[in-house]
Amino acid sequence: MEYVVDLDSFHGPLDLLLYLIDENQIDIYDIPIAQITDQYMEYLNLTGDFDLEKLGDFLIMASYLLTLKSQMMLPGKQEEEDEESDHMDPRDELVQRLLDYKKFKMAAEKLERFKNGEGKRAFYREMPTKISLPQELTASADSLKILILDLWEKNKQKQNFFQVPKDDIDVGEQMEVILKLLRKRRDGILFQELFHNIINKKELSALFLALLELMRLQKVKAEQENDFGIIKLYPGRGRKC
Amino acid sequence: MLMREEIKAAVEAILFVRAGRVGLDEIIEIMDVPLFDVIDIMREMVAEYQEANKGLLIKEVDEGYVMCTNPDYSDYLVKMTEPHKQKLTPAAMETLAIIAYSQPITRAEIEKVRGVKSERIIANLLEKNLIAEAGVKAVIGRPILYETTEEFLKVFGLTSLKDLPPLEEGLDV
Amino acid sequence: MLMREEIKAAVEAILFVRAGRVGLDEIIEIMDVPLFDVIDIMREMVAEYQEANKGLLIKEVDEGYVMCTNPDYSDYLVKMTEPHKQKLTPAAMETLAIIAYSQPITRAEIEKVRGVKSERIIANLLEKNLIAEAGVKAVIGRPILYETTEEFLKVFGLTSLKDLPPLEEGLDV
Repeated sequence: MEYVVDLDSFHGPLDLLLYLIDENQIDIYDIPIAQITDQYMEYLNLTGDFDLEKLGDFLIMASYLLTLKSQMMLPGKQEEEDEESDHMDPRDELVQRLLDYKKFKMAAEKLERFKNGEGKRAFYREMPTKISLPQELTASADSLKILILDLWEKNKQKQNFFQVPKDDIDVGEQMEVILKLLRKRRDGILFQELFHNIINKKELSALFLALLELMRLQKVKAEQENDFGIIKLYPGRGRKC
Repeated sequence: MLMREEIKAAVEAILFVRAGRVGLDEIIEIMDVPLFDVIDIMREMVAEYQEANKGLLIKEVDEGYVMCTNPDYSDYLVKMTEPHKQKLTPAAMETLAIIAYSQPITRAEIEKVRGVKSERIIANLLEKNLIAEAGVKAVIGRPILYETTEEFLKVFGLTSLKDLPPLEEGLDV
Repeated sequence: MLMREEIKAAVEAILFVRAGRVGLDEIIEIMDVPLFDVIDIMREMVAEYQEANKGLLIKEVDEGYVMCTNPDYSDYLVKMTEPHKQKLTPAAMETLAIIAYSQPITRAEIEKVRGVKSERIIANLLEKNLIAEAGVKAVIGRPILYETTEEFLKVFGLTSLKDLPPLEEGLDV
Protein backbone atom coordinates (compact mmCIF):
# COMPACT_ATOMS: atom_id res chain seq x y z
CA MET A 1 0.00 0.00 0.00
CA GLU A 2 1.43 3.32 -0.97
CA TYR A 3 -0.68 5.65 1.15
CA VAL A 4 0.27 7.20 4.43
CA VAL A 5 -1.91 5.94 7.21
CA ASP A 6 -3.40 8.40 9.61
CA LEU A 7 -5.46 6.48 12.10
CA ASP A 8 -6.41 9.74 13.78
CA SER A 9 -8.65 10.65 10.89
CA PHE A 10 -10.93 7.75 11.74
CA HIS A 11 -13.26 8.27 14.67
CA GLY A 12 -12.98 4.67 15.69
CA PRO A 13 -12.62 1.10 14.47
CA LEU A 14 -16.12 1.05 12.97
CA ASP A 15 -15.32 4.15 10.98
CA LEU A 16 -12.17 2.53 9.63
CA LEU A 17 -14.08 -0.63 8.72
CA LEU A 18 -16.73 1.37 6.88
CA TYR A 19 -13.98 3.10 4.99
CA LEU A 20 -12.39 -0.19 3.95
CA ILE A 21 -15.75 -1.61 2.90
CA ASP A 22 -16.45 1.48 0.87
CA GLU A 23 -12.99 1.53 -0.66
CA ASN A 24 -13.29 -2.08 -1.81
CA GLN A 25 -16.92 -1.70 -2.90
CA ILE A 26 -17.95 -4.58 -0.72
CA ASP A 27 -21.53 -5.63 -0.02
CA ILE A 28 -21.97 -4.93 3.67
CA TYR A 29 -24.16 -8.05 4.02
CA ASP A 30 -21.45 -10.26 2.62
CA ILE A 31 -18.17 -9.01 3.99
CA PRO A 32 -15.13 -11.07 2.98
CA ILE A 33 -13.86 -11.21 6.54
CA ALA A 34 -10.40 -12.56 5.70
CA GLN A 35 -9.70 -9.79 3.22
CA ILE A 36 -11.05 -7.02 5.44
CA THR A 37 -9.22 -8.33 8.48
CA ASP A 38 -5.94 -8.35 6.60
CA GLN A 39 -6.42 -4.81 5.40
CA TYR A 40 -7.49 -3.67 8.83
CA MET A 41 -4.39 -5.21 10.42
CA GLU A 42 -2.23 -3.61 7.77
CA TYR A 43 -3.65 -0.23 8.72
CA LEU A 44 -2.83 -0.79 12.34
CA ASN A 45 0.70 -1.86 11.46
CA LEU A 46 1.30 1.12 9.23
CA THR A 47 0.03 3.67 11.66
CA GLY A 48 2.64 5.92 13.14
CA ASP A 49 2.63 7.64 16.47
CA PHE A 50 -0.77 7.06 17.99
CA ASP A 51 -2.51 7.69 21.25
CA LEU A 52 -2.23 4.52 23.33
CA GLU A 53 -5.71 4.72 24.73
CA LYS A 54 -7.29 5.13 21.32
CA LEU A 55 -5.25 2.29 19.88
CA GLY A 56 -6.84 0.02 22.48
CA ASP A 57 -10.25 0.43 20.89
CA PHE A 58 -8.81 -0.47 17.50
CA LEU A 59 -7.07 -3.52 18.92
CA ILE A 60 -10.29 -4.81 20.48
CA MET A 61 -11.86 -4.70 17.04
CA ALA A 62 -8.82 -6.41 15.55
CA SER A 63 -9.13 -9.36 17.88
CA TYR A 64 -12.85 -9.54 17.17
CA LEU A 65 -12.16 -9.63 13.42
CA LEU A 66 -9.56 -12.34 13.88
CA THR A 67 -12.06 -14.42 15.84
CA LEU A 68 -14.61 -13.96 13.08
CA LYS A 69 -12.06 -14.91 10.47
CA SER A 70 -11.23 -18.16 12.24
CA GLN A 71 -14.93 -18.94 12.72
CA MET A 72 -15.52 -18.43 9.02
CA MET A 73 -12.72 -20.78 8.13
CA LEU A 74 -14.11 -23.63 10.22
CA PRO A 75 -15.15 -26.47 7.93
CA GLY A 76 -18.81 -27.36 7.50
CA LYS A 77 -20.05 -23.80 7.38
CA GLN A 78 -20.74 -23.97 3.69
CA GLU A 79 -23.28 -26.79 3.82
CA GLU A 80 -25.06 -25.28 6.77
CA GLU A 81 -25.77 -22.13 4.88
CA ASP A 82 -27.92 -23.99 2.40
CA GLU A 83 -30.28 -25.13 5.10
CA GLU A 84 -33.07 -22.67 5.69
CA SER A 85 -32.60 -22.96 9.43
CA ASP A 86 -32.17 -20.18 11.96
CA HIS A 87 -28.44 -20.52 11.52
CA MET A 88 -26.60 -17.35 12.43
CA ASP A 89 -23.89 -16.01 10.22
CA PRO A 90 -21.03 -15.09 12.57
CA ARG A 91 -20.87 -11.79 10.71
CA ASP A 92 -24.41 -10.77 11.60
CA GLU A 93 -23.46 -8.91 14.73
CA LEU A 94 -20.72 -6.99 12.96
CA VAL A 95 -23.07 -6.06 10.14
CA GLN A 96 -25.64 -4.80 12.61
CA ARG A 97 -23.07 -2.71 14.45
CA LEU A 98 -21.77 -1.25 11.21
CA LEU A 99 -25.27 -0.38 10.06
CA ASP A 100 -26.13 1.21 13.39
CA TYR A 101 -22.95 3.18 13.38
CA LYS A 102 -23.38 4.33 9.80
CA LYS A 103 -26.91 5.48 10.55
CA PHE A 104 -25.68 7.87 13.23
CA LYS A 105 -22.66 8.94 11.24
CA MET A 106 -24.95 10.05 8.44
CA ALA A 107 -27.27 11.77 10.91
CA ALA A 108 -24.27 13.63 12.32
CA GLU A 109 -23.38 14.85 8.85
CA LYS A 110 -26.95 16.02 8.32
CA LEU A 111 -26.94 17.84 11.64
CA GLU A 112 -23.68 19.52 10.76
CA ARG A 113 -25.31 20.85 7.60
CA PHE A 114 -28.25 22.14 9.66
CA LYS A 115 -25.82 23.91 11.91
CA ASN A 116 -24.13 25.56 8.96
CA GLY A 117 -27.44 26.86 7.68
CA GLU A 118 -27.86 24.59 4.68
CA GLY A 119 -31.50 23.74 4.31
CA LYS A 120 -34.22 25.30 6.37
CA ARG A 121 -33.47 26.06 9.95
CA ALA A 122 -34.88 28.28 12.65
CA PHE A 123 -32.85 31.01 14.25
CA TYR A 124 -33.07 32.23 17.78
CA ARG A 125 -32.35 35.67 19.04
CA GLU A 126 -28.81 36.65 19.62
CA MET A 127 -28.28 37.51 23.23
CA PRO A 128 -26.65 40.94 23.48
CA THR A 129 -24.53 39.61 26.31
CA LYS A 130 -24.50 36.41 28.23
CA ILE A 131 -25.33 38.05 31.53
CA SER A 132 -28.41 39.92 30.38
CA LEU A 133 -30.57 38.02 32.86
CA PRO A 134 -29.68 38.70 36.44
CA GLN A 135 -29.71 35.52 38.41
CA GLU A 136 -30.12 35.42 42.11
CA LEU A 137 -29.35 32.38 44.13
CA THR A 138 -31.71 31.39 46.85
CA ALA A 139 -30.93 28.97 49.62
CA SER A 140 -31.50 28.59 53.31
CA ALA A 141 -28.88 28.19 55.98
CA ASP A 142 -30.91 25.56 57.80
CA SER A 143 -30.63 23.23 54.86
CA LEU A 144 -26.86 23.37 55.25
CA LYS A 145 -27.10 22.05 58.74
CA ILE A 146 -29.44 19.25 57.76
CA LEU A 147 -27.13 18.23 54.93
CA ILE A 148 -23.96 18.14 56.97
CA LEU A 149 -25.61 16.11 59.74
CA ASP A 150 -26.94 13.69 57.14
CA LEU A 151 -23.50 13.26 55.64
CA TRP A 152 -21.87 12.61 58.99
CA GLU A 153 -24.53 10.08 59.83
CA LYS A 154 -24.06 8.31 56.50
CA ASN A 155 -20.29 8.28 56.88
CA LYS A 156 -20.56 6.83 60.38
CA GLN A 157 -22.59 3.94 59.05
CA LYS A 158 -20.31 3.50 56.08
CA GLN A 159 -17.05 3.49 57.93
CA ASN A 160 -16.82 -0.27 58.21
CA PHE A 161 -17.45 -0.87 54.58
CA PHE A 162 -15.11 -0.58 51.70
CA GLN A 163 -15.41 2.49 49.60
CA VAL A 164 -16.65 1.64 46.17
CA PRO A 165 -15.69 4.14 43.51
CA LYS A 166 -18.58 5.33 41.45
CA ASP A 167 -16.91 5.21 38.08
CA ASP A 168 -14.42 2.95 36.51
CA ILE A 169 -10.98 4.40 36.80
CA ASP A 170 -9.05 4.57 33.65
CA VAL A 171 -5.33 3.90 33.50
CA GLY A 172 -4.97 6.01 30.37
CA GLU A 173 -6.60 8.91 32.14
CA GLN A 174 -4.30 8.53 35.12
CA MET A 175 -1.32 8.54 32.76
CA GLU A 176 -2.40 11.91 31.54
CA VAL A 177 -2.82 13.17 35.09
CA ILE A 178 0.78 12.21 35.84
CA LEU A 179 2.14 13.71 32.62
CA LYS A 180 0.23 16.91 33.19
CA LEU A 181 1.62 17.21 36.69
CA LEU A 182 5.15 16.62 35.44
CA ARG A 183 4.78 19.16 32.71
CA LYS A 184 3.99 21.72 35.37
CA ARG A 185 6.80 20.60 37.64
CA ARG A 186 9.73 19.91 35.41
CA ASP A 187 12.09 19.72 38.37
CA GLY A 188 10.33 16.56 39.51
CA ILE A 189 7.89 15.46 42.16
CA LEU A 190 8.02 13.10 45.10
CA PHE A 191 6.58 9.66 44.60
CA GLN A 192 4.35 10.09 47.68
CA GLU A 193 3.12 13.40 46.40
CA LEU A 194 1.49 11.68 43.49
CA PHE A 195 -0.75 9.68 45.79
CA HIS A 196 -1.79 12.20 48.41
CA ASN A 197 -5.22 12.89 46.93
CA ILE A 198 -6.20 9.29 46.42
CA ILE A 199 -9.41 8.28 48.12
CA ASN A 200 -9.77 4.63 47.22
CA LYS A 201 -7.82 1.53 46.36
CA LYS A 202 -9.02 1.21 42.83
CA GLU A 203 -7.85 4.69 42.02
CA LEU A 204 -4.56 3.96 43.75
CA SER A 205 -3.89 0.87 41.68
CA ALA A 206 -4.86 2.62 38.44
CA LEU A 207 -2.48 5.44 39.23
CA PHE A 208 0.29 3.03 40.09
CA LEU A 209 -0.25 1.03 36.89
CA ALA A 210 -0.23 4.27 34.94
CA LEU A 211 3.08 5.22 36.50
CA LEU A 212 4.62 1.84 35.65
CA GLU A 213 3.40 2.12 32.07
CA LEU A 214 4.86 5.61 31.73
CA MET A 215 8.17 4.39 33.09
CA ARG A 216 8.13 1.54 30.60
CA LEU A 217 7.53 4.03 27.80
CA GLN A 218 10.34 6.15 29.26
CA LYS A 219 8.00 9.08 29.53
CA VAL A 220 8.69 9.21 33.24
CA LYS A 221 11.98 8.61 34.99
CA ALA A 222 12.12 7.49 38.61
CA GLU A 223 15.19 7.96 40.77
CA GLN A 224 15.99 6.56 44.17
CA GLU A 225 19.37 7.50 45.55
CA ASN A 226 19.66 4.80 48.19
CA ASP A 227 17.72 1.78 49.42
CA PHE A 228 14.44 2.79 51.04
CA GLY A 229 15.24 6.40 50.21
CA ILE A 230 12.82 8.83 48.68
CA ILE A 231 11.80 8.26 45.08
CA LYS A 232 11.66 11.25 42.80
CA LEU A 233 9.85 11.32 39.46
CA TYR A 234 11.00 13.34 36.48
CA PRO A 235 9.65 13.84 32.97
CA GLY A 236 11.41 11.28 30.80
CA ARG A 237 12.93 11.52 27.38
CA GLY A 238 10.42 9.13 25.87
CA ARG A 239 8.41 9.81 22.79
CA LYS A 240 6.36 12.95 22.88
CA CYS A 241 2.93 12.48 24.30
CA MET B 1 -58.81 41.24 34.46
CA LEU B 2 -56.63 41.35 31.41
CA MET B 3 -58.09 41.01 27.95
CA ARG B 4 -57.13 38.06 25.86
CA GLU B 5 -55.34 40.21 23.28
CA GLU B 6 -53.45 42.02 26.00
CA ILE B 7 -52.21 38.77 27.44
CA LYS B 8 -51.04 37.67 24.04
CA ALA B 9 -49.20 40.93 23.44
CA ALA B 10 -47.53 40.76 26.83
CA VAL B 11 -46.46 37.17 26.27
CA GLU B 12 -45.09 38.19 22.90
CA ALA B 13 -42.98 40.87 24.55
CA ILE B 14 -41.81 38.45 27.20
CA LEU B 15 -40.79 35.80 24.66
CA PHE B 16 -38.92 38.42 22.68
CA VAL B 17 -36.96 39.73 25.63
CA ARG B 18 -36.06 36.32 26.99
CA ALA B 19 -34.48 35.02 23.78
CA GLY B 20 -35.00 31.52 25.15
CA ARG B 21 -37.58 29.30 26.74
CA VAL B 22 -40.17 30.92 28.96
CA GLY B 23 -41.86 28.42 31.25
CA LEU B 24 -45.63 28.12 31.51
CA ASP B 25 -45.18 28.65 35.25
CA GLU B 26 -43.35 31.90 34.64
CA ILE B 27 -46.08 33.21 32.37
CA ILE B 28 -48.69 32.39 34.98
CA GLU B 29 -46.69 34.12 37.66
CA ILE B 30 -45.92 37.23 35.63
CA MET B 31 -49.38 37.61 34.14
CA ASP B 32 -51.36 36.40 37.11
CA VAL B 33 -53.80 34.42 34.94
CA PRO B 34 -55.11 30.92 35.66
CA LEU B 35 -53.21 28.00 34.17
CA PHE B 36 -56.16 26.84 32.15
CA ASP B 37 -56.58 30.21 30.44
CA VAL B 38 -52.89 30.50 29.67
CA ILE B 39 -52.75 27.09 28.01
CA ASP B 40 -55.76 27.97 25.91
CA ILE B 41 -54.45 31.41 24.93
CA MET B 42 -51.02 30.05 24.11
CA ARG B 43 -52.47 27.32 21.94
CA GLU B 44 -54.35 29.95 19.99
CA MET B 45 -51.29 32.16 19.73
CA VAL B 46 -49.03 29.37 18.49
CA ALA B 47 -51.60 28.58 15.79
CA GLU B 48 -52.02 32.23 14.80
CA TYR B 49 -48.30 32.65 14.30
CA GLN B 50 -48.16 29.46 12.29
CA GLU B 51 -51.02 30.45 10.03
CA ALA B 52 -49.91 34.01 9.43
CA ASN B 53 -46.76 32.61 7.81
CA LYS B 54 -44.79 35.55 9.10
CA GLY B 55 -41.13 35.75 9.94
CA LEU B 56 -41.52 34.52 13.47
CA LEU B 57 -42.91 31.41 15.12
CA ILE B 58 -43.78 30.44 18.66
CA LYS B 59 -42.95 26.87 19.61
CA GLU B 60 -43.93 24.84 22.60
CA VAL B 61 -40.95 23.30 24.32
CA ASP B 62 -40.87 21.36 27.53
CA GLU B 63 -43.79 23.01 29.39
CA GLY B 64 -42.87 26.38 28.04
CA TYR B 65 -42.57 28.44 24.89
CA VAL B 66 -39.86 29.92 22.78
CA MET B 67 -39.92 32.42 19.93
CA CYS B 68 -37.79 31.69 16.88
CA THR B 69 -37.68 32.49 13.19
CA ASN B 70 -39.73 30.70 10.56
CA PRO B 71 -37.40 28.18 8.88
CA ASP B 72 -38.82 29.26 5.50
CA TYR B 73 -36.68 32.36 5.68
CA SER B 74 -33.44 30.74 6.73
CA ASP B 75 -31.74 31.64 3.45
CA TYR B 76 -31.75 35.32 4.34
CA LEU B 77 -30.63 34.76 7.91
CA VAL B 78 -27.70 32.65 6.89
CA LYS B 79 -26.45 35.65 4.96
CA MET B 80 -26.69 37.77 8.05
CA THR B 81 -25.50 35.62 10.93
CA GLU B 82 -22.78 33.16 11.47
CA PRO B 83 -24.71 30.15 12.67
CA HIS B 84 -21.69 27.98 13.23
CA LYS B 85 -20.08 29.74 16.11
CA GLN B 86 -19.92 26.42 17.90
CA LYS B 87 -17.14 24.43 16.30
CA LEU B 88 -17.56 20.73 16.86
CA THR B 89 -15.23 17.94 15.81
CA PRO B 90 -16.65 15.11 13.70
CA ALA B 91 -16.26 12.79 16.69
CA ALA B 92 -18.25 15.21 18.87
CA MET B 93 -20.91 15.52 16.17
CA GLU B 94 -21.17 11.76 15.96
CA THR B 95 -21.61 11.48 19.72
CA LEU B 96 -24.14 14.29 19.73
CA ALA B 97 -26.14 12.61 16.97
CA ILE B 98 -26.29 9.37 18.94
CA ILE B 99 -27.51 11.23 22.02
CA ALA B 100 -30.00 13.32 20.05
CA TYR B 101 -31.68 10.31 18.47
CA SER B 102 -31.49 7.91 21.40
CA GLN B 103 -31.99 10.11 24.43
CA PRO B 104 -31.87 9.56 27.29
CA ILE B 105 -28.81 7.39 26.89
CA THR B 106 -25.86 6.27 29.04
CA ARG B 107 -22.19 6.57 28.28
CA ALA B 108 -21.81 2.80 27.91
CA GLU B 109 -24.61 2.75 25.32
CA ILE B 110 -22.96 5.56 23.36
CA GLU B 111 -19.61 3.79 23.45
CA LYS B 112 -21.21 0.60 22.21
CA VAL B 113 -22.45 2.35 19.09
CA ARG B 114 -19.24 4.28 18.46
CA GLY B 115 -16.87 1.48 19.37
CA VAL B 116 -14.60 3.92 21.22
CA LYS B 117 -14.29 5.45 24.66
CA SER B 118 -16.27 8.67 24.72
CA GLU B 119 -15.78 10.05 28.20
CA ARG B 120 -13.83 13.09 27.17
CA ILE B 121 -16.17 13.98 24.35
CA ILE B 122 -19.17 13.71 26.66
CA ALA B 123 -17.47 15.98 29.20
CA ASN B 124 -16.82 18.43 26.40
CA LEU B 125 -20.44 18.40 25.21
CA LEU B 126 -21.59 18.89 28.80
CA GLU B 127 -19.30 21.86 29.12
CA LYS B 128 -20.63 23.37 25.89
CA ASN B 129 -24.10 22.93 27.36
CA LEU B 130 -25.24 20.93 24.34
CA ILE B 131 -26.16 17.96 26.51
CA ALA B 132 -27.14 17.63 30.15
CA GLU B 133 -27.47 14.89 32.69
CA ALA B 134 -30.95 13.44 32.85
CA GLY B 135 -31.00 11.33 35.98
CA VAL B 136 -29.72 7.80 36.22
CA LYS B 137 -30.75 4.58 34.55
CA ALA B 138 -32.38 2.05 36.83
CA VAL B 139 -29.88 -0.72 36.19
CA ILE B 140 -26.91 -2.01 38.16
CA GLY B 141 -24.37 0.74 38.69
CA ARG B 142 -27.04 3.39 38.15
CA PRO B 143 -25.22 5.00 35.22
CA ILE B 144 -25.91 8.65 34.34
CA LEU B 145 -28.28 9.31 31.47
CA TYR B 146 -27.67 12.14 29.02
CA GLU B 147 -30.07 14.20 26.93
CA THR B 148 -29.78 17.18 24.60
CA THR B 149 -30.50 20.71 25.81
CA GLU B 150 -32.34 23.81 24.61
CA GLU B 151 -28.94 25.14 23.58
CA PHE B 152 -28.64 22.13 21.28
CA LEU B 153 -31.88 23.12 19.54
CA LYS B 154 -30.62 26.68 19.18
CA VAL B 155 -27.26 25.76 17.73
CA PHE B 156 -28.80 23.40 15.21
CA GLY B 157 -31.74 25.64 14.38
CA LEU B 158 -34.34 23.10 15.40
CA THR B 159 -37.65 24.23 16.83
CA SER B 160 -38.07 20.90 18.65
CA LEU B 161 -36.62 17.41 18.66
CA LYS B 162 -39.33 16.51 16.20
CA ASP B 163 -37.42 18.57 13.63
CA LEU B 164 -34.49 16.16 13.70
CA PRO B 165 -33.97 14.74 10.22
CA PRO B 166 -35.25 11.16 10.09
CA LEU B 167 -32.65 8.47 10.64
CA GLU B 168 -31.92 6.50 7.52
CA GLU B 169 -30.67 2.98 7.52
CA GLY B 170 -27.20 2.97 6.05
CA LEU B 171 -27.87 0.38 3.36
CA ASP B 172 -26.04 1.98 0.49
CA VAL B 173 -22.55 1.52 1.78
CA MET C 1 -38.96 38.74 -7.46
CA LEU C 2 -39.98 38.40 -3.88
CA MET C 3 -43.53 39.13 -2.84
CA ARG C 4 -44.14 42.05 -0.55
CA GLU C 5 -45.35 39.83 2.29
CA GLU C 6 -42.31 37.59 1.94
CA ILE C 7 -39.98 40.53 2.23
CA LYS C 8 -41.79 41.68 5.33
CA ALA C 9 -41.57 38.24 6.91
CA ALA C 10 -37.88 37.94 6.14
CA VAL C 11 -37.16 41.40 7.55
CA GLU C 12 -39.13 40.47 10.64
CA ALA C 13 -36.94 37.40 11.11
CA ILE C 14 -33.79 39.43 10.56
CA LEU C 15 -34.80 42.12 13.05
CA PHE C 16 -35.70 39.48 15.60
CA VAL C 17 -32.43 37.59 15.38
CA ARG C 18 -30.23 40.66 15.45
CA ALA C 19 -31.56 42.03 18.72
CA GLY C 20 -30.30 45.42 17.67
CA ARG C 21 -30.27 47.86 14.78
CA VAL C 22 -30.32 46.50 11.25
CA GLY C 23 -29.24 49.04 8.67
CA LEU C 24 -31.28 49.84 5.60
CA ASP C 25 -28.19 49.01 3.55
CA GLU C 26 -28.00 45.57 5.16
CA ILE C 27 -31.62 44.83 4.34
CA ILE C 28 -31.08 45.83 0.74
CA GLU C 29 -28.03 43.65 0.48
CA ILE C 30 -29.57 40.60 2.13
CA MET C 31 -32.89 40.82 0.32
CA ASP C 32 -31.62 42.12 -2.97
CA VAL C 33 -34.50 44.59 -3.38
CA PRO C 34 -34.25 48.20 -4.58
CA LEU C 35 -33.83 50.89 -1.94
CA PHE C 36 -37.04 52.62 -2.86
CA ASP C 37 -39.11 49.48 -2.41
CA VAL C 38 -37.51 48.70 0.91
CA ILE C 39 -38.23 52.14 2.31
CA ASP C 40 -41.82 51.84 1.23
CA ILE C 41 -42.26 48.33 2.59
CA MET C 42 -40.62 49.22 5.89
CA ARG C 43 -42.82 52.26 6.31
CA GLU C 44 -45.85 50.08 5.86
CA MET C 45 -44.51 47.47 8.24
CA VAL C 46 -43.72 49.96 11.00
CA ALA C 47 -47.29 51.26 10.72
CA GLU C 48 -48.80 47.78 10.77
CA TYR C 49 -46.95 46.86 13.93
CA GLN C 50 -48.03 50.12 15.53
CA GLU C 51 -51.67 49.64 14.67
CA ALA C 52 -51.87 46.01 15.68
CA ASN C 53 -50.93 47.05 19.20
CA LYS C 54 -49.14 43.81 19.76
CA GLY C 55 -46.24 43.08 22.08
CA LEU C 56 -43.57 44.08 19.61
CA LEU C 57 -42.84 47.25 17.67
CA ILE C 58 -40.48 48.15 14.87
CA LYS C 59 -38.73 51.49 15.21
CA GLU C 60 -36.82 53.46 12.68
CA VAL C 61 -33.43 54.50 13.96
CA ASP C 62 -30.59 56.13 12.17
CA GLU C 63 -31.09 54.76 8.64
CA GLY C 64 -32.05 51.41 10.03
CA TYR C 65 -34.60 49.57 12.12
CA VAL C 66 -34.83 47.81 15.46
CA MET C 67 -37.45 45.50 16.86
CA CYS C 68 -38.37 46.21 20.44
CA THR C 69 -41.16 45.60 22.91
CA ASN C 70 -44.24 47.78 23.10
CA PRO C 71 -43.85 50.11 26.12
CA ASP C 72 -47.48 49.42 27.03
CA TYR C 73 -46.36 46.07 28.39
CA SER C 74 -43.30 47.19 30.25
CA ASP C 75 -44.85 46.34 33.62
CA TYR C 76 -44.75 42.66 32.82
CA LEU C 77 -41.24 42.84 31.52
CA VAL C 78 -40.06 44.44 34.72
CA LYS C 79 -41.55 41.52 36.61
CA MET C 80 -39.79 39.12 34.33
CA THR C 81 -36.36 40.65 34.38
CA GLU C 82 -36.38 40.68 38.14
CA PRO C 83 -33.54 38.50 39.28
CA HIS C 84 -34.30 34.99 38.27
CA LYS C 85 -34.33 32.90 41.41
CA GLN C 86 -31.96 30.07 40.94
CA LYS C 87 -31.58 27.09 43.20
CA LEU C 88 -28.36 25.28 43.85
CA THR C 89 -28.25 21.60 42.96
CA PRO C 90 -28.39 19.11 45.83
CA ALA C 91 -24.77 18.12 45.16
CA ALA C 92 -23.66 21.75 45.28
CA MET C 93 -25.61 22.32 48.51
CA GLU C 94 -24.00 19.29 50.08
CA THR C 95 -20.51 20.42 49.10
CA LEU C 96 -21.23 23.92 50.32
CA ALA C 97 -22.44 22.56 53.65
CA ILE C 98 -19.17 20.69 54.13
CA ILE C 99 -17.10 23.75 53.27
CA ALA C 100 -19.20 26.07 55.41
CA TYR C 101 -18.83 23.98 58.54
CA SER C 102 -15.26 22.78 58.05
CA GLN C 103 -13.48 25.69 56.40
CA PRO C 104 -10.77 26.00 55.33
CA ILE C 105 -10.85 22.59 53.71
CA THR C 106 -9.13 20.82 50.79
CA ARG C 107 -10.77 19.07 47.89
CA ALA C 108 -9.52 15.68 49.05
CA GLU C 109 -11.11 16.26 52.46
CA ILE C 110 -14.42 17.24 50.85
CA GLU C 111 -14.32 14.17 48.65
CA LYS C 112 -13.63 11.99 51.63
CA VAL C 113 -16.84 13.14 53.31
CA ARG C 114 -18.93 12.99 50.15
CA GLY C 115 -17.39 9.79 48.84
CA VAL C 116 -17.41 11.10 45.27
CA LYS C 117 -15.20 13.24 43.06
CA SER C 118 -16.14 16.87 43.53
CA GLU C 119 -13.86 18.73 41.17
CA ARG C 120 -16.55 20.03 38.87
CA ILE C 121 -18.83 21.09 41.71
CA ILE C 122 -16.02 22.98 43.40
CA ALA C 123 -15.20 24.70 40.12
CA ASN C 124 -18.84 25.63 39.82
CA LEU C 125 -19.03 27.05 43.34
CA LEU C 126 -15.86 29.03 42.67
CA GLU C 127 -17.38 30.40 39.52
CA LYS C 128 -20.55 31.40 41.37
CA ASN C 129 -18.28 33.15 43.84
CA LEU C 130 -19.78 31.20 46.75
CA ILE C 131 -16.39 29.85 47.77
CA ALA C 132 -12.85 31.10 47.28
CA GLU C 133 -9.37 29.74 47.55
CA ALA C 134 -7.81 30.31 50.95
CA GLY C 135 -4.15 29.46 50.53
CA VAL C 136 -2.70 25.99 50.62
CA LYS C 137 -2.50 23.35 53.31
CA ALA C 138 0.98 22.70 54.69
CA VAL C 139 1.08 19.02 53.81
CA ILE C 140 2.72 17.11 50.96
CA GLY C 141 1.37 18.31 47.66
CA ARG C 142 0.31 21.60 49.21
CA PRO C 143 -3.36 21.19 48.23
CA ILE C 144 -5.55 24.28 47.86
CA LEU C 145 -7.83 25.20 50.74
CA TYR C 146 -11.34 26.54 50.21
CA GLU C 147 -13.52 28.81 52.30
CA THR C 148 -16.90 30.48 51.89
CA THR C 149 -17.22 34.07 50.66
CA GLU C 150 -19.17 37.24 51.42
CA GLU C 151 -21.44 36.26 48.56
CA PHE C 152 -22.17 33.01 50.38
CA LEU C 153 -23.30 34.94 53.44
CA LYS C 154 -25.52 37.12 51.28
CA VAL C 155 -27.17 34.22 49.49
CA PHE C 156 -27.85 32.38 52.72
CA GLY C 157 -28.97 35.50 54.53
CA LEU C 158 -26.28 35.35 57.18
CA THR C 159 -24.51 38.32 58.68
CA SER C 160 -21.46 36.27 59.60
CA LEU C 161 -20.34 32.66 59.80
CA LYS C 162 -21.32 32.72 63.47
CA ASP C 163 -24.93 32.81 62.26
CA LEU C 164 -24.66 29.32 60.76
CA PRO C 165 -27.14 27.10 62.58
CA PRO C 166 -25.19 25.44 65.40
CA LEU C 167 -24.66 21.74 64.95
CA GLU C 168 -24.80 20.71 68.64
CA GLU C 169 -28.55 20.83 68.97
CA GLY C 170 -28.93 18.88 65.78
CA LEU C 171 -26.86 16.05 67.13
CA ASP C 172 -29.56 15.06 69.60
CA VAL C 173 -32.06 14.53 66.82
